[in-house]
Amino acid sequence: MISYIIRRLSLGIIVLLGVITITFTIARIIPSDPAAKWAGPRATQEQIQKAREHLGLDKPLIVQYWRYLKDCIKGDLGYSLRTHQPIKEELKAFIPATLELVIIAFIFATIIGIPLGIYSAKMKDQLLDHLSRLFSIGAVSLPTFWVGLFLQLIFYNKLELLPLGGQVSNEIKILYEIPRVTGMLLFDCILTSNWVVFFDALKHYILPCITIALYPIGLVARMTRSALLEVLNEDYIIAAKSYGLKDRKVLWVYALKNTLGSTAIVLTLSLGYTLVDTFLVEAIFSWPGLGNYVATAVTTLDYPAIIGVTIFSTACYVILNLVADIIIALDPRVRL
Amino acid sequence: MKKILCLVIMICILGAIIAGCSGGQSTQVTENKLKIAYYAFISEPYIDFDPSVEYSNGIIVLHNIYETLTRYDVNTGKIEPLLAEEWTSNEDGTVWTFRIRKDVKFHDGAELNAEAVKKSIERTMDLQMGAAYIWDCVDEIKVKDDYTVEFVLSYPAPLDLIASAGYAAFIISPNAVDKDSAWFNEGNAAGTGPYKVQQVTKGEEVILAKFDDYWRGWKDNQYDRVIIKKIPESSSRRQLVEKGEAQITSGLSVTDIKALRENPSVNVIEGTSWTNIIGFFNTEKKPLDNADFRRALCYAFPYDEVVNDIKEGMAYKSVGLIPRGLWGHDDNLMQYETDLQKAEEYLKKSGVNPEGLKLELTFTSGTEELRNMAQLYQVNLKKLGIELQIQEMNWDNVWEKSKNSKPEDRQDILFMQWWPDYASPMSWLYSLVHSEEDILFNLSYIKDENLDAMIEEADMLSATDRAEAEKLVIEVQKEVLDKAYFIHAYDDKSVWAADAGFKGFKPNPAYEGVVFFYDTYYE
Amino acid sequence: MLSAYFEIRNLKIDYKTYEKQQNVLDIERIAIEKGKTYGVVGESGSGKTVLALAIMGLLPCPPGIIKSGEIIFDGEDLLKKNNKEMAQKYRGRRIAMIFQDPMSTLNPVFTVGYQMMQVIRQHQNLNKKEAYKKAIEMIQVVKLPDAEDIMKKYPHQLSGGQRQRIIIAMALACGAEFLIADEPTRNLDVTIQASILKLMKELQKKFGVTVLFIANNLSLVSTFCDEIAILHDGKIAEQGRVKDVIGSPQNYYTKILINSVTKGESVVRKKQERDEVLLEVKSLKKYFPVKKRKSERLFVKAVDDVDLKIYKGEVVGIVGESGCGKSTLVNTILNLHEPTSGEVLFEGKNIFQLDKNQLRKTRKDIQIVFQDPYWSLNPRWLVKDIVSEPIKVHEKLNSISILKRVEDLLELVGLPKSSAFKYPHEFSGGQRQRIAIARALAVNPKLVVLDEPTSSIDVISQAQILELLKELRERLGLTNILISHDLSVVNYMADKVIIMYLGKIVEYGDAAEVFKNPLHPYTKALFNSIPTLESSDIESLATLEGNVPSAINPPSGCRFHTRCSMANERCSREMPVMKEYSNNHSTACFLYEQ
Amino acid sequence: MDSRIYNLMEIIRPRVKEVGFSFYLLKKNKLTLAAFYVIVALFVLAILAPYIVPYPSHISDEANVANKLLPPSGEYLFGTDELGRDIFSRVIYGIRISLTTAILAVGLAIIIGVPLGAIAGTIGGWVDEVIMRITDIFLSFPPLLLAIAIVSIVGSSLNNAIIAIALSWWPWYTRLVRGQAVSLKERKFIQAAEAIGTSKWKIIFSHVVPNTISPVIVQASMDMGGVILTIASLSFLGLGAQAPTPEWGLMINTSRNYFLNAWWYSIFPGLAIFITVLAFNLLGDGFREIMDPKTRKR
Repeated sequence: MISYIIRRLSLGIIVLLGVITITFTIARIIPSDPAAKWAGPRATQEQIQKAREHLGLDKPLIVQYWRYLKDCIKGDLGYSLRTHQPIKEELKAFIPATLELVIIAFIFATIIGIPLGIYSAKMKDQLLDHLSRLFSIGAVSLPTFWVGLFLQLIFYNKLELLPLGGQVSNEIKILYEIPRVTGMLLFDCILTSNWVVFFDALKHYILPCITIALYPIGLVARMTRSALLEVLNEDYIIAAKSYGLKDRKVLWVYALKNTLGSTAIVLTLSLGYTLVDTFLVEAIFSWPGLGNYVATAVTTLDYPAIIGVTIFSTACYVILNLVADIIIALDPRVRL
Repeated sequence: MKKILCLVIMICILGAIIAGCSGGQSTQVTENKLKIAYYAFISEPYIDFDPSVEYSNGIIVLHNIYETLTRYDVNTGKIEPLLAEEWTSNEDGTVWTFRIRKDVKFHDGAELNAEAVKKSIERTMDLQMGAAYIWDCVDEIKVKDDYTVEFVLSYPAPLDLIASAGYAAFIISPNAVDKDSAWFNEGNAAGTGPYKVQQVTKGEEVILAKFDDYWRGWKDNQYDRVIIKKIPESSSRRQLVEKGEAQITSGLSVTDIKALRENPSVNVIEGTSWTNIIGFFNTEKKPLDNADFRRALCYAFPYDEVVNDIKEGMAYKSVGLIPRGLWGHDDNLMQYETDLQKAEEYLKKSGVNPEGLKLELTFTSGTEELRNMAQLYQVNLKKLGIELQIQEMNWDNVWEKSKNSKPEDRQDILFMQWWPDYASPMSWLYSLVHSEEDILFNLSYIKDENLDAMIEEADMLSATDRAEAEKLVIEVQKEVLDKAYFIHAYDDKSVWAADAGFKGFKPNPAYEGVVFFYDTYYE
Repeated sequence: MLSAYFEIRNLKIDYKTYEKQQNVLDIERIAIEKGKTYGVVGESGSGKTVLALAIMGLLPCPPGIIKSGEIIFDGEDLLKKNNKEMAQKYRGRRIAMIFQDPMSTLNPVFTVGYQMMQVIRQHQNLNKKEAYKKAIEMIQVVKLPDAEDIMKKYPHQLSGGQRQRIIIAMALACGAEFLIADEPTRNLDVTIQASILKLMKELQKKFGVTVLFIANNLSLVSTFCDEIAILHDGKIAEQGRVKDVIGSPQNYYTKILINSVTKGESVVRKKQERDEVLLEVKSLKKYFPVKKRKSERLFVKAVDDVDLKIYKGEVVGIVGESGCGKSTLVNTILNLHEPTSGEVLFEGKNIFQLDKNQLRKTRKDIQIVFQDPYWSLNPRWLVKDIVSEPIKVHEKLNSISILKRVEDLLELVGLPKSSAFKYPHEFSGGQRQRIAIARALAVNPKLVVLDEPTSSIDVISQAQILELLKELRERLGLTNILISHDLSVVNYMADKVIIMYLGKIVEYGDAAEVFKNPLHPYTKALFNSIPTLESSDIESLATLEGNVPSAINPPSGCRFHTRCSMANERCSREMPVMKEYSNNHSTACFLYEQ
Repeated sequence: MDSRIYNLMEIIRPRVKEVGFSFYLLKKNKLTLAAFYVIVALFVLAILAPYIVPYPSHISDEANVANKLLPPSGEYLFGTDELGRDIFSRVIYGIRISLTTAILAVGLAIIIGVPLGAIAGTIGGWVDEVIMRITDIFLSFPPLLLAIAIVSIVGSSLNNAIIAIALSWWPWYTRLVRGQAVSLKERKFIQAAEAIGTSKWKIIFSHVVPNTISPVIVQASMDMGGVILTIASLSFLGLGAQAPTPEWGLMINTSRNYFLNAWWYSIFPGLAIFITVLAFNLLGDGFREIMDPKTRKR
């Protein structure tokens, strides 16, 4: 088991190294000159040269690569060309808000998606199954950004039930102290028992969370259903029934545990999708998160920032995969 | 185990939601005495919080925190005193003396004096970031006495104008002058302005609080707090103003503005802007090196449709290169009209065969009006048999492409907005027309010694003999129009939507996007 | 008519398929008296499993449709019970089932103990402790040692035999009185099969259980049961007491079935001198590395020091249980594996030292026919492409002459020419095996390896394929290596026999001689553990104690000594060498030293 | 030769039956069947677009700003856009764009992914190790993110978007095909071919690759939806199609500015994306069931 984890870990490291190499390559083949961008539009040749030295772009490629690698390992992702701030610091400021959205979406996917998939599989080819399939496949077929726009139109503009965007109302922000512990607002509110801010924030969270959670819920429900159907065809399920075990037990215990591995993978996968979905949705909801940051970086071609986010999300993804793999490894069928 | 955990989480969330819906009303926020002005801004409120460095959106925040020596007054069209009470210059405009206002306090308690002014400007000049180049003419800054400062220039320049610049002309507290950019970017600021920083969230929002010791004093109906917040979606900004949540916003789409005009609780405020939209021809590439061909293209541009239908009247047709409201603008200059017949004639005259001709048009992505304009232009050119390929790109990619060392690899037509760093037409002439060794903004790649000479002379004269300078500026424009170096698409208007109770705001073209919140009040 | 303890009347089951609604089961009457054993013999597709599932009420409907009939158990019609009633009152509690594949019948993600306790607690009102005790008790009943240890294990940590015992234990755990055994020994080795069958017989007597025994092997069923029914295409071809059915079969199908089991005896071998060695294997070893554990490198010793000679025109049969190394041996000869050491000489040349061209030539001379003709033919290729594949590799011919060759080959194996433009799935198993044979013969090989050529096709085709192989061998003068676990097939086809155990050859000699007079204790056990039509009851079968030891760490000395009843202390120390006992009959056993 | 012609019917009939059987399975699943019809209809619309659309010139040749942002009416079924063009015509034309880009992107991903997977699975050893590690690396980029990074850096255009998507999509096929290839190796016809002396390349491309077609088709039909959504997302970010291309994502992106006044401008392209993606996803799901050998057993 330990040796397996070590092996997976080293694979993860290899993958990360590969990711860093690819991003380095992308960064070096782009046509525009980062030094010129750093120095600003009216910079003289000397200033550009100075910027080039500052950014280490005057060194041979190998040296640059080595430096880049070392920096990445230290968690130093370089400087934003736009703001001249360390990307690491900027990410630190933006990640929590996005992370919170992703976590909430993940929880929704787990508590809604999985049961939905299970019932759908249980009722295969019955009305409930058709409805749930239509819902889950529909959920993964909707353009997220579009859903966000329409939710705003309905709940803010027409019904005036929920706020348009942001995390807290302005009044609240000025009158009350906004707790900052982890940077994840709802969580911080709970930690500091700041309920006024909590309930105000909660209203702001509803629309973005629904928009973002839709995809993972659908994906998880769909995958759980098909994984479960596969398992339900196995001999040991028929055998379990032949021993007179109750159908409920067979479904929820015997079959479900066998789908754990694939469900874990789907959940990880859905996290990756969710993260990227926030890139499309955060701007719509004025969410102070990573997605908003990327959107700006993309429009201003702040490529170190784009790459910084890429490396960060990839690292998350690799770690999550590792976790999923370890969960799967708990499956006794995987011989270690 | 897992089931129990799920259950607990679910109950927590459900409970929270129920409590949240009911709790929202019960914990009604106690009637606050603070009056808040909420400015929903299209983009990040600032990029670099260092006033010597920032060369972008940041002025909308910084002009409320810091002040400059002088300020361009939109009502009089003149430079008015601010931190400088009065100023003089010698005859050839190379030595400028400013008398600094007394009893002005910085947010950190320091007093404003000549030394503070000298250090602030020198800091900006030393850093050489952002718009620091505007001080290039300054040779030396001398402190004459506590409240008098003298600028010695290496060549004549309108320093009163320069001191009113939107960027890079802020006066910083002596305690902060020695700090590096990082200190500012942690959210620190120390100016003399009416508001000080309460809280900043990088990339998102800035909250400003009234500075009680502000030298101009306070009235009751002014705003206590200012929130400037990034709201990228036009529809979101519009909804915020409609619902009375935000006090003011700008950059709305024309349809949103049109709808808001109908709304009695919203004021649509229009003002002049010194921004105009210009199309650049790649004159170093065939067939665009042919002036007749360029004239044909100019005649094919849908000027009226753009102003009337795309901008819905929220723009003027350009006349010449310099936008109205700025000296050097002349309404009597010739301007191209949409006239496909003439275009056809010039096309024939140029001898260029339009068959199979593909022209590439680039502009910065995300600009709705430019995109629509480009599409209309595309339709018109198609009638001439020319295929226009529209390429929306990042500004950096647009720019990179335009600076390509091989003219054939550059775009054919490039659309760009241009606005001055301070109130002077020289910004257009020097940047866009004057020949450049390394291409920067002369994106029609004009190389004309005659024009260069005229521009240089006009610049010299601008500090001393405005009338003569203006004549030269008009001359240059005539030549540019005749050669059809540019498509003069339109001069923008500055259009704002504000809550009906938000008063005292007037857009100032010298400070694009800035709301001087001190001037505003609620009713 | 008085109804028996268990009785099926007029059961008609249809399956709805794309083309039509098809009748898959049509049974007029099966009646079983309490405590008796009733056998149903049928090949795959004859409706056996449908029958079993229908009784349990687990037949998936759709596509299954129970059109009519009654299944009466102890006076009640099971078909009239709903699912809940079946689950609560019958399944597991009164009727239990043993499935064919012990590998997939246990849930892989739960321990054996957990699964047993689930079943026990479902039906008996026991607390955890009592259920645990009961489970331990049941494991002891099925004669597994270390019950507590086994409770903690996951299914994949047990051998096939152990798993089947656990399944039997689970079936009996709640005192089921009627047991349906659906090919309970299908994937087990013959020696283990015998011990499972003995266990079942013993438990049947001990618990007084009535058994419905379903299998495809006539000899097995006839040995185990009191009465049998022969199921063919969903209908009962013949039924009655074992002796009556076997002694005087009435039905055509039954006759073929009986014939196929007894064919071995009737063959008369032509004795002829063969002196030209075609293939010689010299001290061949093939070890497969397994995962390193604690820096020690481990190997599966699949083939360990094997010598053999094959003369031109001979048919050599290789016999042994699964894992004995026979497939690895053949694959190494085919040059699909690199040997760990030793050499294989084909026509005097070591095939592992050949250059590319020579290797191609040898590959042309050695061809193989695989066990399962479904898996060995590329389903996306036309028959003509499959058959001509070796021709294209080895000879440069234009497409027309290739097609001509293919057609000739197809006729040679008894298929119509038009088969060339069909896909494999359009053929039956027997026909597919003919295609495989045609492919093997396409480039006129000198040696053809037959890897269980008849084990996965139906009985009627089996006989025809064997006939074809025999005929081809006469006509083309082929040399064959025949791998089979079916002794009667080996007996029918082979001139010489090799018996392998755990990577080693234990006995070798002329087929007639070996079959008549097996020497090695393993050979004896192997031969005697297989039920035949003559074997009167299950008790007479020989069984081997224990499991086949792991090939990673084989026993010292004689590899068989851990399971050999005649073993003495020397056997565990020394490795016996191959000695010729009589003319052309050698064995490696100390018993025959003197 | 004669005999072959004579037996033609005998050869054709089973194939017809096979297709019929597939259709029979399709029919059993109503949702899948509906999705199938929708997709057929989409393809028909895409092909016939220039002939059935009321204003073909509104795609790129004409603009009539005076008619801008008109609500749906008999004249303009889905209303008009900001340049007075018929949204209905543009949405219908958008099918062409979406289908072709999706087919190109998925096709490219298959062309890269399938051979690599077949090679990795068949040859094994260090080749497998290297290919799969590279695959892992590409798989660990969240799907849209790599495309965003590539397009934002090399410049936005539909072609770049297609390439970027293919670059982030191929590893799925490599993984899938490798798994198939590994299990195919168990099937004896590969061993048989090896024993015959068939070369590795021949084995990979004539034995392994053809046998992975069904799972690849299933995967591809499911990916079509995902790719259409991704292209739309890229266009929404301004990283995909260029005006005046009637690409749905671009249309929604543009419509954001008119969102509160002209709901029809956003809703129809959005619905078009939804319906198309939904149809492909349903079909993919259905295909998976149909192609599953378990279901295929008669």
